[in-house]
Amino acid sequence: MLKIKKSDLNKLYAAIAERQTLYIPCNVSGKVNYAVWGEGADVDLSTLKTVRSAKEVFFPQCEDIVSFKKEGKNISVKSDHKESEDFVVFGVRACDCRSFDILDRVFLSDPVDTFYKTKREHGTVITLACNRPEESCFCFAFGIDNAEPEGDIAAYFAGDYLYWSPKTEKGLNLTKTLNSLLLTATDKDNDALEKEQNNIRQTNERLPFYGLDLSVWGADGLLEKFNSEKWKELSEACVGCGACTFVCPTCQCYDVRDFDKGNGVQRYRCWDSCMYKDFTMMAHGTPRPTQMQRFRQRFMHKLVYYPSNNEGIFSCVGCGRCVEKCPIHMNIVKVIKAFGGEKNE
Amino acid sequence: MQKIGVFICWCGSNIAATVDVKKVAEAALREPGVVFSADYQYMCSESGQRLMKDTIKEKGLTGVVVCSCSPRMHEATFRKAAESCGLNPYMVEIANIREHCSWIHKDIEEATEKAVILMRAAVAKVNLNQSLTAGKSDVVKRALVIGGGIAGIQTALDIAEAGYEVDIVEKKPTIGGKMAELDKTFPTLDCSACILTPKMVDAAAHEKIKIYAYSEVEKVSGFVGNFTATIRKKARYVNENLCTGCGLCTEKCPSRKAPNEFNEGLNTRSAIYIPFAQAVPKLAVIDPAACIHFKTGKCGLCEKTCDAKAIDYNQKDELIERRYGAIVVATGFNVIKLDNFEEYGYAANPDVITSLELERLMNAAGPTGGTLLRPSDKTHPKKIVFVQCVGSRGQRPCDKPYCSKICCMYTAKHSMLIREKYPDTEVYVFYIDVRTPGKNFEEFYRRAVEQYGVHYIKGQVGKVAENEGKLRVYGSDLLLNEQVVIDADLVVLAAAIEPDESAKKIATMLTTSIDTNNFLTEAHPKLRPVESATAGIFLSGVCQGPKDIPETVAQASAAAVKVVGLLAKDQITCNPCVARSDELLCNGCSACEKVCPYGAISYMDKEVNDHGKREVRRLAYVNEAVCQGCGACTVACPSGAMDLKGFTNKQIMAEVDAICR
Amino acid sequence: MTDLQKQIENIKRISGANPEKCMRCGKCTAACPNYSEMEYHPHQFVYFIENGQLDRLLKSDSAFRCMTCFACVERCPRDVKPAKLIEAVRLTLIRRKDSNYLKPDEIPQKIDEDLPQQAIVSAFRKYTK
Amino acid sequence: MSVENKEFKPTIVAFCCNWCSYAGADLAGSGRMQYPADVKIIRVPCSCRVNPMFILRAFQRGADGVILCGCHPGDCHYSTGNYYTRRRMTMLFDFLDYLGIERGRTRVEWVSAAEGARFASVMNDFVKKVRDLGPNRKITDLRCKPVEKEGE
Amino acid sequence: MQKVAEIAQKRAIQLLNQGAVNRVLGWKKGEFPYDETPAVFASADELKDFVYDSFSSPNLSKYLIEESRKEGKVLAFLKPCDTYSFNQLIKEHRVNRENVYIIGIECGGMIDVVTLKNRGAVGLTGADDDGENITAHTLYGDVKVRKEEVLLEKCQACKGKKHVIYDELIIVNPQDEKPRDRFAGVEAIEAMTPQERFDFWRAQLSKCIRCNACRNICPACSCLQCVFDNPKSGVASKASPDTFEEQLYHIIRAFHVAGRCTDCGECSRVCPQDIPLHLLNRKFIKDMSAFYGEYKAGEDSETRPPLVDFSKDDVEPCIISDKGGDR
Repeated sequence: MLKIKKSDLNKLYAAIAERQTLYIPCNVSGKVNYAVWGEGADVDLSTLKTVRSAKEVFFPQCEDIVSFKKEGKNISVKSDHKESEDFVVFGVRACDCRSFDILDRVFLSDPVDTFYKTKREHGTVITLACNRPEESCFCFAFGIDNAEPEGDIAAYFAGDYLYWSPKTEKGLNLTKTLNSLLLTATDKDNDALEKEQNNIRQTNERLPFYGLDLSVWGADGLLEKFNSEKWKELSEACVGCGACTFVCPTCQCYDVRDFDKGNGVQRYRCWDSCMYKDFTMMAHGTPRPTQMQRFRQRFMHKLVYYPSNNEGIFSCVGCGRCVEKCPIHMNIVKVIKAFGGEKNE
Repeated sequence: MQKIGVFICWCGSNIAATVDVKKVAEAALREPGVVFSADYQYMCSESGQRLMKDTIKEKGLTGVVVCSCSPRMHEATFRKAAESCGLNPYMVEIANIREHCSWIHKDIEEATEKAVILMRAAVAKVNLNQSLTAGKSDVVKRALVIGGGIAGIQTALDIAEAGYEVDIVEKKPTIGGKMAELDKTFPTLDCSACILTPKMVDAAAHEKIKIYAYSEVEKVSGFVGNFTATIRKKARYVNENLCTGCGLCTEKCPSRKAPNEFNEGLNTRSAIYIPFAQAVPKLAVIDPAACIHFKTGKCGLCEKTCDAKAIDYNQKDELIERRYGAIVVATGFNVIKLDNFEEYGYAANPDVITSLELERLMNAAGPTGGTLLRPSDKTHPKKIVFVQCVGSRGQRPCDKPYCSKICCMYTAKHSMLIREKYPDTEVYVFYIDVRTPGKNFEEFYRRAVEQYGVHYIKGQVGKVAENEGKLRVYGSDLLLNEQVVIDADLVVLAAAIEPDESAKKIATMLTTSIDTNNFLTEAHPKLRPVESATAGIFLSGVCQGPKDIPETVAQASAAAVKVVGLLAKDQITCNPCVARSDELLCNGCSACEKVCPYGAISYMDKEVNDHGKREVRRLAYVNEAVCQGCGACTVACPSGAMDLKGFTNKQIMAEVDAICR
Repeated sequence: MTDLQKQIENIKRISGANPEKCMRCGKCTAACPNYSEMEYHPHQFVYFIENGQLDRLLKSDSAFRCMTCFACVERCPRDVKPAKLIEAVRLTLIRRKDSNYLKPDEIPQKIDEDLPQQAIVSAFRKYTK
Repeated sequence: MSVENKEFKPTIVAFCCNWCSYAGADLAGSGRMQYPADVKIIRVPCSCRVNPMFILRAFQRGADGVILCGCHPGDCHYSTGNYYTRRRMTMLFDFLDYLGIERGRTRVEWVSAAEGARFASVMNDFVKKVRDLGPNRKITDLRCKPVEKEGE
Repeated sequence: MQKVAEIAQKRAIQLLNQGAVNRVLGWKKGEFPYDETPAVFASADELKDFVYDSFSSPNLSKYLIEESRKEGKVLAFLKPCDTYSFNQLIKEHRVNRENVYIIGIECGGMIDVVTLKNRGAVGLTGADDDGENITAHTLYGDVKVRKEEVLLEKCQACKGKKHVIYDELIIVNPQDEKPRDRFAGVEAIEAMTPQERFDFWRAQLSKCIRCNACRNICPACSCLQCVFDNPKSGVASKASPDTFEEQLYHIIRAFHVAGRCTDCGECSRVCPQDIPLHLLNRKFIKDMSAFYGEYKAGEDSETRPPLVDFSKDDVEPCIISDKGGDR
């Protein structure tokens, strides 16, 4: 276990950024999102939830795939795939970190998404324990420990220090380059850290969603849930925007679109939302013409389809962003509960 | 994918001297969709057109771009040529490389570069062009003439003579209009009634003409070739089928105090009346505002008198709906109100009269039986002052900015007639300019001066004041540079004329436009003077602008010819570049309807199939026969449902893209 | 621009009137109650200013004969405002400061019994500032 | 900047209504009245056909200035079209200004079919103003400017 | 507020039982004080979850497009500013007025959760509103703030407490109806230099994640298919791959709702990135009133919106280009 004084953190960022691009939550124009660190950046690690999740560093909202150029009667094709350079993403919360596993299962299984893969390979994830969980958090429902996050390096705030614990090869390699800044933690430090972690876990127990129970969800009862009458009522107020999907760390749907430059085409992919009317639009129209069907798709996918294809793992990490950002406050927790997903105590 | 041929015209040296046409032709081949390009000396020539036609056939072209002069010049030529060999004419676009390029640039390189870009934009547009077919709509073979003055009567007669039905709607109880009030007409001095009343009788007798007198057009809907008008036939309280026009009732009527409109209020008439002896239709009409029966429920003398039993106190307004292929507006004019011209003392002094009132005072059928007597004391006036341009050519709020056109001539006529009939009368005319552009007009005016000794004074009257039973007229004589004072017995004002107040209402009803003076606007001041901007609506007479009788009759006949030309067709071809609403995108919000200047957009509830979802929606519907293709609706439409054929959003954006590329 | 032109421009500016609008109807002169006292009449003021013959007006005392009754302004169908032009000519003369203009105390002697009250009052108003 | 400005050839899109301004441009041509070749005219039936989208599109694709020409108010061939144009464009232009986009890049001018000389002088003036402003960077799509993209 | 909610609930049950209405559109209780969801209640039993308090911010008007086309009558609770949206929808023929029974409901201002949290209420689990102050209960203790300070932007710029359309009213505490100044924010931006304005909007708009929440919540954006979703429109796009797209989307959206936007403030409320979108719409509102005469969209259901109207002596667009100052 290593440590660094909070007041020295800027030096740490600078040291990382000297070698690699560093993505870190920054306050830009009043909102905290992942941004590339630079001198004078307004780093904000106290805000628990960035608006957009950390997935954007591996799976950006827009990404050029290929371009076509037309000259005379010839068309030339150019791939826009580039091998990524090494980079670091700092301050990833436990939930967001788990979301990478969920994305990996989609993008790294056959056929492999090379755009995603290169970024995963070159990215080092530094996670951060959540000292002050909030009312919308329910990561514990998915077995995530927000006091002991995963990642290449796990970091924790306690007292005046940031504690630093490399967990993987990548983490160790990065740590090596920062040796001059990092001190070794003492037993006293370990005690303080443990105390802080216990604090976090105790806070969790006081959270409103602590009783959330997903045992009724998963691969079983697919048709029964699909045909349930409850979807109508749940989806009634949904306005069909993509706020929930775009702040979600696990949503991985994208659309491939062409930008017509007049004498050529830039093909790019961009996040899509299953809540949109034109999601998976085909020549004959959309397979899910009503908002209820689209709404159901989103939650069935997270809580039923994905687990049934992935050993029961849910495609939700309980970050609670959608709980806070939905314009009409319909959210996955309400869906879970509507089907009996609450422990009766 | 289109197969586009690009033809670059040299226009002799007009284009070729400044634009490297070969280079443009080469560049064209690099554009998407282009399969052929050529340059030619004169594309518009017979052989140039042949080149285009042959290539269309040989290469199976689906689109053509001609880089040449302005489309305003030869677009129609090239489209016709394309059509003649089976290509839809709307698959042809013009790149204007003459007026917009070769003629304004000197540098060959620069001009060529620009020509390439203009060509590229045209190609980009043609790539998205679609064949357009003009819609057709049936023509109802009947015309409506609004207004039964000389203009309306002449138009109706001409249309009827050509064999088409025509209805005249006149708001007064008789047709005839202002001309019926006139005594003599210039420059021939023939009797107005003698030339007008036979026409009125002709109109009434014509089997193709139906006269709705004492009626008003209440509502008009529809479009060229297919209008529907609602006509309100006001209650006469006299059964028109029974009334013989004998006039006995009018003699017996005890209420005799209503001002006589026909005599400009210079005398009175009975409550039941026939406007004048030669009225058409010659039927009595009850003025309920003056009738004792309507006011008190008593009297009923007319009913008792009428042997034909034509009186019907319970008659109600009747609404008649009729369909028409064309509408002619002939609503005529009125003399302006002179209440605001206190310098002339019109309101204060009965011996200050308008020229129209003078017409009645000199008319044998007028209140004085044709003897000129001044209104106040019924004596012969010995000194008469005419004042020109009263309310015309001015810029005060009470003035009209235009020249009323007819005053100079009728004043010459009046002064001449007075001098002839009463040689002991002195006549003075204050004028600013004497305007006599017309056949025999100047000669006529000179006769007044030379033969009849009328005193023309170049100057204007500043004040008319009563002075010991006379009218003291203060005027200026600019040629003498003196102020002149004349003690006159009668002052006659040549008051300005203005469009009848109904013109504004009717213009709105017909969605045609009026100018700031409420004259109806013609479609083009030179080339389409008798048509309004709205298809199927024509203009006749003074409603379009001040006119004398011969001009009015000429325009009336011209309007009739236009109407006949329209009615002669069984169907009319519409402009294919019209707006179209995409049913699946239309929200039914009415924004487009609100901005349409032609009322071409209406809404209907219709069932649509939106990708399997069936529902009834409120949808915009464009009447292609009415739409003129301006595109105002396309921008008002937020959902992009409304688009303009021939100038679609995507076509214009493709042009933009090509230019900016 | 010559001196005269400048003066004319200035007169147009002061008066806010536009002599070009005149259509030469003479109604101003016809309406003028003090016509007989003036060498040049309202329509001539308009015409001379438009024609560049301002010097003729400046040499005359007509500008001071105008009683500013505004009958001409009121009557003018073209909104030329002759009295305003006359007023501006008068101002031009006054501003020359060579004392060739009518003095206020001379006015009572020149007043005609038949002059309209309105004209006297407005002249009085004008010269007792 | 000054060096750049000398060589800077702006791209200018002019939307002209068919009945007045396009004819005015034709007349300018017939009169051989010079104006810069930077101006490219797109013919539309009426100025009211011009959707704000087209104007933004032009900027996106790299236009440095967009000018919209129509009949004088009151003279519209379709009687009222340009009145709507006037409102729409006043609104749009003030909005672009509000977003910090240079106001000199947009303009509406009323040019009648008889005003060939005016058409030319309007274009000369507009091109000059746009040249002074330099290339459009604030409201353009970098994807449409490959050279600049690589340069940056 | 508590009392208003009770009366509303009672009245809704009454109307349902009488058969005067078939459904009730209102707000439904959530997990926290702030996560109320618009909901349609079909029975007295369902109405026990009805809630109305200072977190009932969603504007229910837009739901009436769908609801009023269904069979039977729907009772809708509309706050004063929501009634403007409803009127505007009537003007655009988007709702069937006969099928809606409107109860205008008193509004004491709605709370902005984001501001409340920024004021220290992190981990918010409950809140009490005494009209003056809000006491927020959080995982980490209570926070007390003045209500005025944590109101939603739309309430800080309240249009007034007058309902412009309703069938009946529920008002317990009548309040002063003076509209507040709405244009200070716009004026502040207008006062900046062009470069400052550009930088301001660049910074704000580049936060946009194109989630379309602003558009989909907007009662004026009621198009069946938005031009940005329509592949045939030529401008469709799902994301903003370039800064231009961010500008385009927000310019066109603001232009499309210009003259129709009632300034209900929902766009700014729902923006996950807190972009002050109301400043775009209000610029149009301000300009239109300045150039074409005072106009409030939704004040009635007949007046023509300024952009589908004209007057012959309207200002010329050159008043913008000739404004002077820094280009």
